[in-house]
Amino acid sequence: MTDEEKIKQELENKFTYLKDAVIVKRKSRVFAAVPLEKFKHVFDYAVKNLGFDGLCAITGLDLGESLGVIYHLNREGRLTLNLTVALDKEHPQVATVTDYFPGADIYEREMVDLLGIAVKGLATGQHYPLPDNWPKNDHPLRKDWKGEAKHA
Amino acid sequence: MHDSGEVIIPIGPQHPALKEPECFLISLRGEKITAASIKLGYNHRGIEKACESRTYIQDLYLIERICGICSHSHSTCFVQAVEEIAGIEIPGRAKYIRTLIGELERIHSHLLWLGVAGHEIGFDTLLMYTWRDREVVMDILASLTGNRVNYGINTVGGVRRDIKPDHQEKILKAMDLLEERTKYYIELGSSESTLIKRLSKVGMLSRADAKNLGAVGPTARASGIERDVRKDDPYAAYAELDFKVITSDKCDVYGRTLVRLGELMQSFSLVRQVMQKIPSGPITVKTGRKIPSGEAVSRYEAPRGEDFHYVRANGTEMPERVKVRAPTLANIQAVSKMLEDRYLADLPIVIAAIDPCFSCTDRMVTLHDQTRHKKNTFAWETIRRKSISWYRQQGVDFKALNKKMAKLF
Amino acid sequence: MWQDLFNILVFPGGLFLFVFGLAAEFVDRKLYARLQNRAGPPWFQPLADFIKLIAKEDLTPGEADVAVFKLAPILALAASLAAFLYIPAWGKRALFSFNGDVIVVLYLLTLPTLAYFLGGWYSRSVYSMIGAVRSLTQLFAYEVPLFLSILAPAMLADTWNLSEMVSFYSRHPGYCFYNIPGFVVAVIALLGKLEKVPFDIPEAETEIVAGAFTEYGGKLLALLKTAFNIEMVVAASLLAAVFLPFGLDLAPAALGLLYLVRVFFIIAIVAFLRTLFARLRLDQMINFCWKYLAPLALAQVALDLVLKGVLAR
Amino acid sequence: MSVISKVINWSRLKSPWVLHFNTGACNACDIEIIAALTPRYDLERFGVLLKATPRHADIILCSGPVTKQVSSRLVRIYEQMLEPKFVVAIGSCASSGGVFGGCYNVEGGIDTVLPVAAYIPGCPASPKAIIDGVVKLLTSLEE
Repeated sequence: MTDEEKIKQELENKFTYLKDAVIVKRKSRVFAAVPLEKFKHVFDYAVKNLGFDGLCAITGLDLGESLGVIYHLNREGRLTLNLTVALDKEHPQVATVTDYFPGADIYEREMVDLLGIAVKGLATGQHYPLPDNWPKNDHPLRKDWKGEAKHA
Repeated sequence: MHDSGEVIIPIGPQHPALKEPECFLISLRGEKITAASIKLGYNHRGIEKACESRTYIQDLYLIERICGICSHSHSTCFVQAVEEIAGIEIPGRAKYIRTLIGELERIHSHLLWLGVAGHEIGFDTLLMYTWRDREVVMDILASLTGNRVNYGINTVGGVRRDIKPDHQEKILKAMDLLEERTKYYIELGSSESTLIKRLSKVGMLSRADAKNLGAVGPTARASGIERDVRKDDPYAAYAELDFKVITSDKCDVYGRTLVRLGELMQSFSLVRQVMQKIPSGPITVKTGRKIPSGEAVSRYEAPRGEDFHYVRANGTEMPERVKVRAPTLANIQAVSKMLEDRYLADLPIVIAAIDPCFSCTDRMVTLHDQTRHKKNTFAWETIRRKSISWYRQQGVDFKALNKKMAKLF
Repeated sequence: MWQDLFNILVFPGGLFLFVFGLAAEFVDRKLYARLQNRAGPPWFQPLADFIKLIAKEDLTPGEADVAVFKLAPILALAASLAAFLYIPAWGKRALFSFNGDVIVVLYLLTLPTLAYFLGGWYSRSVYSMIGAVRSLTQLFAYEVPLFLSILAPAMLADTWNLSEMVSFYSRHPGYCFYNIPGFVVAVIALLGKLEKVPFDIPEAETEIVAGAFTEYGGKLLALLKTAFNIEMVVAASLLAAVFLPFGLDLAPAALGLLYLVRVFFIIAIVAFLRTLFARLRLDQMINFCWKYLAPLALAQVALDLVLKGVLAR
Repeated sequence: MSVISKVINWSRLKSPWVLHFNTGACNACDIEIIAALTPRYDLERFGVLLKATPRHADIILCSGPVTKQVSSRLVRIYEQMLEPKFVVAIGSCASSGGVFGGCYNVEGGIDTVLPVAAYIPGCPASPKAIIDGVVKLLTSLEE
């Protein structure tokens, strides 16, 4: 059995609700959709028990009806595990992962600025990447954002 | 400048690349750095948003221009993700050509870095000579792709230009020349005591910190982390090529220099292997304009470290989401760690050592004197100059070396 | 009357010095570029720069003190020009001379630096003010060694008159060799006076843009540049007269040529030195001047005093 | 044309001092400008000097599309230059906004903010093109 399948199996054994939610796309690419309320458990397990010791990036998504966040983890630089979380569009909020990876700070700030996803536990700090005087509740990466007119 | 009390110096924000403009807020007590924080986000152009309203082919050219120095890295990384979603297997020859351009780009970028690093520590002759050598690679890239910097060689399904037989000899000759030069630089780096003094124990980043802060590329490898996407998650033709991942356990700027010099040697060997093993055949496969829905993650070892792209397609001609994580963004967070307890004189070389995109010659420094509540602005060069003279005071000087090198050429 | 006017405005005053200054700038820049393995500028470059600057718009920064800002370059230019009249550039006699003119020349050569300080300070720009303070601080470091190194030969010659000094040394060319330490000190101090690498701290382009000159542009910058070039030529002439008074009994034409050779020799030394070194920091520069240059100049004074005693016996 | 204006024109042609300003470029044009200063191209032989202060410069070389944050600073720098002054847009982005045209944080080419005297195309403009462009601008001043 390959490493990818092992991870799929371990995740599915540990978390029954992940049955059929873990997909091995190709060699060293595993995707998993995780319910928001269970995310912390899965993330913790992946980092502490499955040996995922690196965070490539965090991607924020606008999926139309909902928002999404993908955490791209990797193991020893090789295998990538992508945990997708769907968020409610009205009050999108996730918990910070900076206690696992201090480097996640910048990716989370980017999500806050560009998509308006609140990150619980993220230390107050500077904006990134938008300027400080950027209007509040104005998030360019939202699909319904019509900023061109507003800023022209 | 002001020896009494704490002084905060913001460095930046004139930094042009998409993800990589930076402003370091440096708190100083005398010459010592007490704290450093980073402010990013200047010159944010909104490329990710723009990608969503352009077709895949248009995006390719836009993405190539995220960074002018590692343009091939970004475009290859993006196109790989698109091809993965579409389920396209590109021809072997195209893979080799992508590898070739990627390695040539690494050579040009590392030589450029070496010159810039020399400039930061007052070793200007190194700048002049490495940039002169760099022109050799630029010539090859220009004859292969038609452009010196943004090559535009990638397309969805392969590459746009083939290598002609007469390129072969030219490339091999240039590799021999550059290898000889690089050997000289390596000898210089391992024997010249002033260079070692100036770089050793500066900008320390322990293995654990490098891991925690998510450092990538030469910065991580110089902290003893053996990670290289080319080896770990092979793309293009790297699985069929033989090369070593260069690491160093020095954890300092000197280690990062050695790693880059070692990588130059590996790149020469890789280019030679590519020229030997390149299969014949077509260079593209035909693809439709529409890409089926799906998502893919693509990684690429750019000269500065791991480049990461996430692409989500929705079945139309345009992507739904493109996420770019440039290597400098991953590395820049380690800089404040590296600057802890260092002298102001070390600042330029520490920042340069992660190799942020270095075109900004007019990056400004604002000096905020808290005692007088007045803002003073200095060029980035002030810090550099200060650093050089500080080290000269400590007995580290490149004058003799500059002269020695001038004689050699 | 007309003769004096001609002397002051055309030869050997204004126009001649202006052209000579441009030539000196060219030699300096070309040598610098060639030593850096570059082609360097064409011969007319300084002239083209000058005309272009003269033809540019005149602009005074809003915050600047207009009177001082505009007067400073003129003061610098006038002081350098005046100093030249007392220097026996060729031959043994200067155009004007009186007992004590050595001191006057040295002070006239200090005036441009003061003018740069005033101009920079009253520009009211950060770079300019830092540059101005730096140039004044630097003045205190190099001025003493420079004065001492020039006054020592005067002591040996037992006169405060430059022309008499030159006559004395051309009668006793051997004595010049006793003054070699003084010559070395004077050349190094000259680098400070002319604000050249390694002592270009006040106008360190990469640090504080252009120091005291940052806010100057157009005509005023042209004047400043000219004052600078003339200061370079005049100071080099002074050094040539005091330390290299050889072959002064030749025919007038040969004398003129010899003068040019001597001045360009000193300018070439300056150009070489500035290729070899990198910029020092201000405190290092002051340390260097007081720790090494000033004692060396004092030693020269002592040497000359002893020599004078020996000779008098 | 009188002799004096001819002489002045000549001097302007022979002594272009430039200021480099990055308005949000991708680095490519900037490394090419620096490459133009290194021994292979050596711009000083044309009398071109890279100046650090806008007061001394005759020509401002702008690279990159003008981002929203940078445009006010660009105008300020331009205003500090003395007449006659010229703006040269280096590269496609500086000429028209290039591939970044329409991005939400980008104003467009340099000409949306300043009057541009010469456009040097290319992505990036090669050192040779930069030298050629500056020389062409100067020759056009003769008329």
